[in-house]
Amino acid sequence: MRSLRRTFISGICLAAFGAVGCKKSATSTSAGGSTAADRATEIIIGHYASMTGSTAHFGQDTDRGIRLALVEANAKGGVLGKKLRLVTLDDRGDSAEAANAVNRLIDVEKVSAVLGEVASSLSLAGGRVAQRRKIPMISPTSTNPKVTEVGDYVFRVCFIDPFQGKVMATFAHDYLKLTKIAILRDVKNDYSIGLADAFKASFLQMSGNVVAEQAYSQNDTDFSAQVTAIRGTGAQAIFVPGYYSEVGSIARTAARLGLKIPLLGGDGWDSPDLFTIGGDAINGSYFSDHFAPDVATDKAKRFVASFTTEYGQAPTGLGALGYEAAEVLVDAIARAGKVEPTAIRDAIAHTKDFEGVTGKITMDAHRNPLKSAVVLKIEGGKAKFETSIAP
Amino acid sequence: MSLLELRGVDKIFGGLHAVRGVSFAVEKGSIFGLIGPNGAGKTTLFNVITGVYRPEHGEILLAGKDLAGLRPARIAARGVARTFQNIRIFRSMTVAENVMVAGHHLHSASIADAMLRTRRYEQDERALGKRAHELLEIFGLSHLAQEVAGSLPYGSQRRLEIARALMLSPELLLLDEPAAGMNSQEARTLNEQIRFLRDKLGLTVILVEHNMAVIMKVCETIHVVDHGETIAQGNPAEIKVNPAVLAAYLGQEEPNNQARS
Amino acid sequence: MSGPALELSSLRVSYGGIAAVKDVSLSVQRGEIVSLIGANGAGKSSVLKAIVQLVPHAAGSVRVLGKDVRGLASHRVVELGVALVPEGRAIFGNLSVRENLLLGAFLNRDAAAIERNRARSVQLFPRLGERMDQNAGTLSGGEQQMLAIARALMADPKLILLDEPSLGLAPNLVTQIFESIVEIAQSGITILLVEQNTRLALQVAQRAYVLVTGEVALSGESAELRDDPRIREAYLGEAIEA
Amino acid sequence: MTQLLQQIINGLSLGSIYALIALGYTMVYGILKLINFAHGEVFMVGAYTGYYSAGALGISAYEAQHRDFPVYLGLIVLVTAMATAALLGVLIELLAYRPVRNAPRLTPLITAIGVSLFLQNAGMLLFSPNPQRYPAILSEVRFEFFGVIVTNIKLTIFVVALCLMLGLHLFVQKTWTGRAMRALSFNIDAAKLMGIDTDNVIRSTFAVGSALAAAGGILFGLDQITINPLMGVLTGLKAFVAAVLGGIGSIPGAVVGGLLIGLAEQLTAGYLSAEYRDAITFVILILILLLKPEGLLGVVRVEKV
Amino acid sequence: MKRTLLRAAIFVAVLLVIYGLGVACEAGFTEYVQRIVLLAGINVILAVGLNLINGTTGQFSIGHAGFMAVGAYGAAYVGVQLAPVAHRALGTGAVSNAFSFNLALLAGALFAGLSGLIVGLPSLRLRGDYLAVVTLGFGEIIRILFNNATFLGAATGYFGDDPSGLPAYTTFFWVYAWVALIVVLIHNLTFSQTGRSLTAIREDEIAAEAMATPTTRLKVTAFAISAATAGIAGGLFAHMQAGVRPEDFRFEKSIDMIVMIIVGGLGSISGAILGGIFVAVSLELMRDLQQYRLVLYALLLIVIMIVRPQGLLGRRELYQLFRKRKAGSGLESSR
Repeated sequence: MRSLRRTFISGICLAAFGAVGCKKSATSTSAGGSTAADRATEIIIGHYASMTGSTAHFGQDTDRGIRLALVEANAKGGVLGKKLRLVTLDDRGDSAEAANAVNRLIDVEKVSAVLGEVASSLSLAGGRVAQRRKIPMISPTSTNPKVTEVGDYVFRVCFIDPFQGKVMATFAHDYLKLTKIAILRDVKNDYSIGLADAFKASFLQMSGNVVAEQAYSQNDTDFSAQVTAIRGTGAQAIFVPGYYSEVGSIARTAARLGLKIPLLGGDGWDSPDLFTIGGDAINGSYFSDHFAPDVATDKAKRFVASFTTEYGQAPTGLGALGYEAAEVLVDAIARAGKVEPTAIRDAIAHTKDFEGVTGKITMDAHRNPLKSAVVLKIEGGKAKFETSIAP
Repeated sequence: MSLLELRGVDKIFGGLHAVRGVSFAVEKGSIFGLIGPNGAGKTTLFNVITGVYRPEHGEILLAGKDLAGLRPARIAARGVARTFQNIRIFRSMTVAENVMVAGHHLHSASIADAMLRTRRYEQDERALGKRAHELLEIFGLSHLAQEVAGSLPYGSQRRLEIARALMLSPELLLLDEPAAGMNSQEARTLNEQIRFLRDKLGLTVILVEHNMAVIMKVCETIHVVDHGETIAQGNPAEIKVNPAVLAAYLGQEEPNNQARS
Repeated sequence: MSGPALELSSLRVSYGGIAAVKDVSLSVQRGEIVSLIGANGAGKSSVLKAIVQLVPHAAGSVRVLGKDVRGLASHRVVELGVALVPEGRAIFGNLSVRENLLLGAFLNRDAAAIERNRARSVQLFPRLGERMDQNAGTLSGGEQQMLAIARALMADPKLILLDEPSLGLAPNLVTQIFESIVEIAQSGITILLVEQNTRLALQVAQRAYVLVTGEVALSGESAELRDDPRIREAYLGEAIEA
Repeated sequence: MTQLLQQIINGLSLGSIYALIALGYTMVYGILKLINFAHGEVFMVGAYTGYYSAGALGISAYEAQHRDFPVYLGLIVLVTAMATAALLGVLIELLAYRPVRNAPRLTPLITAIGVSLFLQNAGMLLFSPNPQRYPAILSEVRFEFFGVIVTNIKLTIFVVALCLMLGLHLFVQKTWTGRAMRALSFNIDAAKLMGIDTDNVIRSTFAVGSALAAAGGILFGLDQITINPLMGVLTGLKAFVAAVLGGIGSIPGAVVGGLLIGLAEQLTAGYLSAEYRDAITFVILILILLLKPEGLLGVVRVEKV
Repeated sequence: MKRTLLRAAIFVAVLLVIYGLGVACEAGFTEYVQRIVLLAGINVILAVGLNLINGTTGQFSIGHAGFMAVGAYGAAYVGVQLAPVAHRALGTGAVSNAFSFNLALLAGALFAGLSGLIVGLPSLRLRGDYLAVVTLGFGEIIRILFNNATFLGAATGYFGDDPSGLPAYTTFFWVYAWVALIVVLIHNLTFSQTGRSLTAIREDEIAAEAMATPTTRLKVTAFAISAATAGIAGGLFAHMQAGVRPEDFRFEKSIDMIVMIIVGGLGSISGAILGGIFVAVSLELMRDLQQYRLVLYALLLIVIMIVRPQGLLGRRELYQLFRKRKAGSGLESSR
């Protein structure tokens, strides 16, 4: 009898726990299902992201950018006379959860459009759902070409790997006149792999030499083995198409081991953390990005300022692209004239010369943005415009 | 030929010579007592015979065939069943299940048969259940067949352990202190049951026991070990008066003490 | 402080519902050596473990040096001034002999006392003196038993519980150990001795209790028990009489 | 040759950090037979405590002015982190392990995994998931010998790790608590019979192990430049493997195991591929458990039947 | 003959019921809820399979995500290779899809079972927590291998050749047909001579050996079956997700599986079923707690272990809960 009772009590405990979960969600400001009345006065935008897990910082960065864009749009009176509301759901970096989250955004939160994810493989998982359900989705930062191939409802606002890879290969070969380059890629990160592959293909085509290929995994902290191995190869630069979180450490490790060659990278570098972590060691390195802070448009400067006021720190590239994706979406909704997914999709597809924070955006037929890239040089803890490359 | 023969068995743990050069032979159909004071190495000998420990030296022959290097399960399958000093029944399983576990040789159905519940599986299962109930009947446990074994009183657990061992249809049964914790009434019943095993089921029994009433009554031959070494072997009457045995059990006279008559 | 050093009344100890000690009452007066004898499995060790609360008792009471120990943590019972030399010695095989002795003095860290007790150990068991810095795991069985007893003495206990000190030892060593037990008792320490070697146990003890399947079957002066045929019966069963 | 030497030096410094963490695993396992999965997270919390206490002591001002952080302040940071981690270790033991101490052996294992997950995620909430640059508690000075570069940070790691390990050795060999720990790891009941308060000794074990992990955390931060809330996961696992490799329960074993794992990892990353640097640890784990489960310096124990 | 007919009838009836439920599910629920229902089914397969070794046999694996990964990749890869063959032979209809899908699942199960065998053979000599750590290690090694297997898409994952990914074959019908099949098979296995032997190994390996139980062979068999089951779940998962990626099979996934079986009760099949559903639903209910979700989840795990380490049902099955309990039954107290 006693154990039966205990079974019962534990059951109640579990039920109570579940109830707490539900209750919290009901009172949470960001989510909890929306009523028809809400939808009459609101446009609901969904965001799915890794708010927990080993890529939580990427998800949280992006979410801040998106949130800021919507707050600003609401401050200007919203769109079509309605306020915008953001619902963010966590997918803990798991593709099953990403697909769950997108389904939930569509079925429970009744969103009109979806933003997300950072990782291409997760955007693929979520994008397939959005495509099937015919809800437009814009990925802020997934660079793998396959993402938008999922279907006509999936867009992005970032570079694709072949483009950016070619930009940096051209820069290294034609501008810096380098012939021997080492590649250090993050094998846990499809962005890094894709960019490294694209760079390598272009650079080899320009008859450059890739003298060493080393790898690390996201969240690694020790890079001394890789740097030591590169040290003996005579490389003139290292292409490190990773994220700022590791690149700063890599630069410092290289300096510590006496390897005085520049690092080259992509827009994943864009974060104030790069300078705090990399310190002096990162000076003299180059990376490609969407815009240069020192020659930025007013819009970009305003964005940086308001982001810094809002969150107490400067935006990362992920934050900027999150902001940009949200802006492109808001603009499309306004042009669509109605809050209806297919209309919004069409409007996004017709985005032309949209003045975003990272530059002018025009969606091409493959739902990828036509954007120009700039190459920045890091000097004294700042990234400065070096050149612009038309690949 | 003897059913079991040990020749010069040595077992060493670290620095401890637990068994030293023990040899004996157990005739088929006999009840063989293995006694000695606590720590003399009796249980170690059981573990060596059943393959739990591997001896450093010596041979163990079952019906003339060497058991050296075989795993316990293989030795058990060859017809050597045992019970344990500190009862080792499967406590959360029912009494019937405990016994059935040992019935592999009655169960030829494959895992696939079991998963698909084929006719062959069900026949085997029925045969197994029947045999288990016969054994439980012998030990007066059949009314407890569906009880959880761990909830049984101590004496019943001991009997269950023997019933389970018999499920192997062994030729040789090793009983490790079956009477431990039993009162004299229970011990007497145990005596009868051990005799029954030999007389009616034709088993050969080796018995480790501290309860001398049991040992002296049922064993034909008694082998006495102390400090891992053989100190005597003989029939009960001989062992009772053997000075080495008395010294080992009741303690040696202190040399300077003449008090005892 | 008066009254018996140890007093058990209607002690019951069970493991998972099975009673190993059913009903044991006994007392040990200060300065006495009392033996608790009985066949294997009679519950002797369980009685000792219950006294120091290594196993909690299910019913009855245990008073050690006048104090009821129910619910006390073992180390608190030990603090009362009782030491158990467990069956199988339980020396710390990964520590040196010296360190084993030091651990015996865990509750009595006075340097002078430690040195005095260590000297007593060496005097009682000269072989320990030779092996002071040797790893205790490398000692022979007899030496380990000596060490276990010496270790128990390090805390200056008032009551020592000895569990089968003769277990697995060669006869001459057994003799030696029992001599030292008598010597220890002469120094005023109370001793409860669990032993299966009846003859020795009755030789050194003033009184004895005979345990059969968890109950006291017989008790009395050693001298009387020594010639009591029932003792033999408890060990060798009816066989001897038959 | 230069490259090999360089890899070896890097591997040894990483290995000394593993060794410091492995000591905690091995001490707890030796006594409770529990794989304290949360130990890696204690290491992480130690690193963050160092991060925040250095911040509280005004390290940013020193960095801004390119002045060296005073050594005594550095020591305060170390001690604060060690004390905080010790407290955390004791708390974990009290709240999560003590209630299940007498449960079947796998129950505490799962509880430990739960605590580990809890601390990781709580760490993300408290410290933010972003990697943080570790403050320059020690300003970097480089020495070069024939192309092999050694920094004062690496030297400090060796020295601090060595001192702590020697300290631990003395503690375990010479103090009453240390002796009691060794007694407990051999036979917990016999230890009780000596009048040892076993709960207290277990508490001390967690405290000491956790403090060493915190020291490892600070050294790790100095050496590896950044820290993040998940840093304890893999590092912890590797340190555990180091403990198993050396022979769990053996303090010198943990040191030897830590150094070997550090070396193996670094050489794999340098000469095979960094993709397999984590895999090699697990391969070593599997091999050692299959071939010599008691570890390099461990002792075989016979199971009683 | 009568028996066979009866069984066939039950079989068909069950399939019809599942089909009917599937239709009802699709009609009555949103896609979101349907997905949770599918995930719950996949979880049930995982939990029931893992329970066979962790619960019944008492051998602890905490790296089961690795076997799920092998099954997922195996089924995905084989499915992609097989589809054109099936199309040529059987046309492009549902029959052809069902054929290549289920064959792919079986292939995934085979790969997973084989890897279970490879892992199990050497490591099942180890006991308890050591075995647990080794399985963890193997799980991580498997993930790292997939992460570096370029022909399987490395970190991006494997999606077949079509940009929309693997065909979404995983429907209610197939998930629950497999759930029914696996639950029945594992149930039958557990309550058979083999199952008794596995339980005996858990209870007392030395005694089991002494009863002529081929412990190593049985343990390895159970391990392989359990891994194969995880493989089926992996294959279903891959075709629900339309792709597989290595990061989906991290240690956390193995922990999820452990949570499933300990919530319900180690050793209980119905407990595993309840646990599988519980994890699918509770993770979903807590989703918008965002950063707080996993903190709560971890706390839940700790609290369960402390308050009720034997899980909701302990070792009993659901139907035993309502049966009259025998006096002094030792089920609860035994460990």
